Amino acid sequence: MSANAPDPATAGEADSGLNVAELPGGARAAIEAVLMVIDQPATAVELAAGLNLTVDAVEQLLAELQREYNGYTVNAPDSDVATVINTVGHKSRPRGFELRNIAGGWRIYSRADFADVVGGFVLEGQTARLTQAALETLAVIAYRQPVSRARVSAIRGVNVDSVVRTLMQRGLIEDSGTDPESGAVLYRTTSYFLERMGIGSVAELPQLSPHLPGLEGIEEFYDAGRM
Amino acid sequence: MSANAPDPATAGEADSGLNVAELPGGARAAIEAVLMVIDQPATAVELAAGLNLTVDAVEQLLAELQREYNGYTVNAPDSDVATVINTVGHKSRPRGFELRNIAGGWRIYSRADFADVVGGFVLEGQTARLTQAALETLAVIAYRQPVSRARVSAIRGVNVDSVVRTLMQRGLIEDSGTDPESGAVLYRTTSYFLERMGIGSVAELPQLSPHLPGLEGIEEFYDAGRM
Amino acid sequence: MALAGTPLAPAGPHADPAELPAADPLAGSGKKPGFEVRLVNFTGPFDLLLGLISKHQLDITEVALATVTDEFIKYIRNLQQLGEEWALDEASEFLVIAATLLDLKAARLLPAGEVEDDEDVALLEARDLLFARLLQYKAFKQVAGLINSTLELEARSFPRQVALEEHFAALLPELVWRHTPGQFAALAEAALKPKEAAPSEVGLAHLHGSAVSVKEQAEILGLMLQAGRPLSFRALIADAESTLVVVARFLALLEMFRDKAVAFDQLLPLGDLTVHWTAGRDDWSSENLTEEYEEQP
Repeated sequence: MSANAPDPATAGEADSGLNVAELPGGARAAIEAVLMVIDQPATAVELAAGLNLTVDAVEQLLAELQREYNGYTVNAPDSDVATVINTVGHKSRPRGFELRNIAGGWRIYSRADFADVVGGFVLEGQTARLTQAALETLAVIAYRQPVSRARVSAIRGVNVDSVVRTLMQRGLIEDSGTDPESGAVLYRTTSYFLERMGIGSVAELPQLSPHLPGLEGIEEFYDAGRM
Repeated sequence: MSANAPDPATAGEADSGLNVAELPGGARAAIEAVLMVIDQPATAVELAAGLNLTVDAVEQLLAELQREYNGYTVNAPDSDVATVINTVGHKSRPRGFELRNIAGGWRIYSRADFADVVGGFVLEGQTARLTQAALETLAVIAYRQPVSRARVSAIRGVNVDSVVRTLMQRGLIEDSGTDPESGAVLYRTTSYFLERMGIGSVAELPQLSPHLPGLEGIEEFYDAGRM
Repeated sequence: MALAGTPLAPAGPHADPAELPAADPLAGSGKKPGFEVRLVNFTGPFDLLLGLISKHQLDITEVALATVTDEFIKYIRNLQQLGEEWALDEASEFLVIAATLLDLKAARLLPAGEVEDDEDVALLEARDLLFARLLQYKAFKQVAGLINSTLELEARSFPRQVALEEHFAALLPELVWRHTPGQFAALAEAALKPKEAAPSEVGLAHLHGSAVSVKEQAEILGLMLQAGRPLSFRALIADAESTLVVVARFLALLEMFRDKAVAFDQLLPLGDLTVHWTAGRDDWSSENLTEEYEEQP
């Protein structure tokens, strides 16, 4: 999932009636909703455009959310939930996540204090090998790059979303922009992939049999069906 | 990356000194921190093993977080941030995200109220509509799984080959082996289907029309006629 | 969840197939509707039938299928006239249902009588089967509508599935990579090769159906007819457990007729065919049959 900011020029028109302040939780919650699911950091300008708010308002809300997540704002004990474990004054405690501004973009991360716990959780069950599904997907991307997930799915006959995420995480493939027609994200292999393969460029990959179908015949169910 | 529970037998050793309750924000925040990095639903058991907590405690905390995100617990006005927009009583308001138990695990989702806003930022992950033919085929597979294409065809009265292929590529159904008698490939729904439906298991699907007389017998009758 | 209480209304945008231009030959003039048009309009013969039934506001359980038969047939005919290309299997489904409907309609035109012979029973079975299939399809169509609305509702919340933070990604064990470029290419070759279609499930069982011997059937016919009474063909095949047996008995009769073991009597064109035994008791044996039916694979 990649974070693509709505084009400020069109976002205003499309959402002309949108007033996030009227939604439950208001503009704060709207910003949270976006921050929780975007993969790439979003700038205050992008957020403002997407939410139909001024940049100033967004920056103020971001700062407030950041403080709130850090457990700074509230000290009032919370009597409603006093019966539940760990609750006394929990509203004033830091949350397990934090809002960070890195190179101008905002994103939610897990809180650094929990790095050990989270790291252990993440590492469990990880293997040093790629699964067969991941290898095949990587092979398709290597020979058909740049290519969208939808096309790789169509070639492999199965959904490849989670495998593509694994390959990204492993640094073997990367985002190479979007398809001008469908808007789908395109993927290509990385220099780390070349390094692991021991070759200098993808041109050095062994030739495939010329009879293999290219991408022309591949059903583009995703792109075509996308609303 | 998948969220795999640490083996309870070894987790204890590795994190023998770990007491998440002592960290800022306590066990609640630790759970939140883990929820920030998983990309697949995590079960209470996995979380408990990873965090060195009892499953009961984790379940209680998850339920509490869920209520809190929904804006249920707290009603105290928050004077510290009264100068910021939309703040009066905001602590009692729903957050922009929610914690849901789907397909057997817990995961953070953006709140549905903000779908229009969030959709602008999240291009991928937006899913194309299914055609009527695909929906009907999916329905038959969901209720009759594991089931062969021939049976689905028999129920729908049309060939379903290409529709089945599309559903496979979308990750909604998968191959579940072959029928020992006919050798036909059998299909079943995936956990991604459950996620998309927001349910824990296929048992939670709504009942098929209850006034269908002797459906099973009929089905065998005309299936037998086809084979 | 709108479908729950809506009787028979086809879900979603594919509302009433009977209202579609294709049902009216004039509407189709000028441009020929393509394959998609048909698929968009309705998703199969049951869908069409349900649409027609709902158009007449009939109760599916009591529906007089005769009233929708004409429209069903007309619809198919129009599609054909418009040059629709039919996939063979799809067309056959439509035709099977059209034929069943026609049968049922024809039965209604006759004076209502007692259920007497096998044909009446078969007709009743055909009707019940059609109803059952229609009801079943309707049920699935309803839950398909529910699934659709649930999917649409659920698509409004987006899961958090973000890339792993870099410091965690750095903790991942170093990738074990043992593929040479050649092996990797082989992997790509295999992945890119067009997939063999999954084994076809088109029923082939009937091709290996138990072999039916014309000779055996002739023996059975001989025993039935040598009892002395003439029998109708209908009676002679009354106990046939499959069409194959009926065919074999028919062939056997032709053989026996040629051997002058039997004679036929038919009072009216298409009337009952009566078979008499004409040979002497021991003048005929199934051994007389030609060999040509015996070399069955």
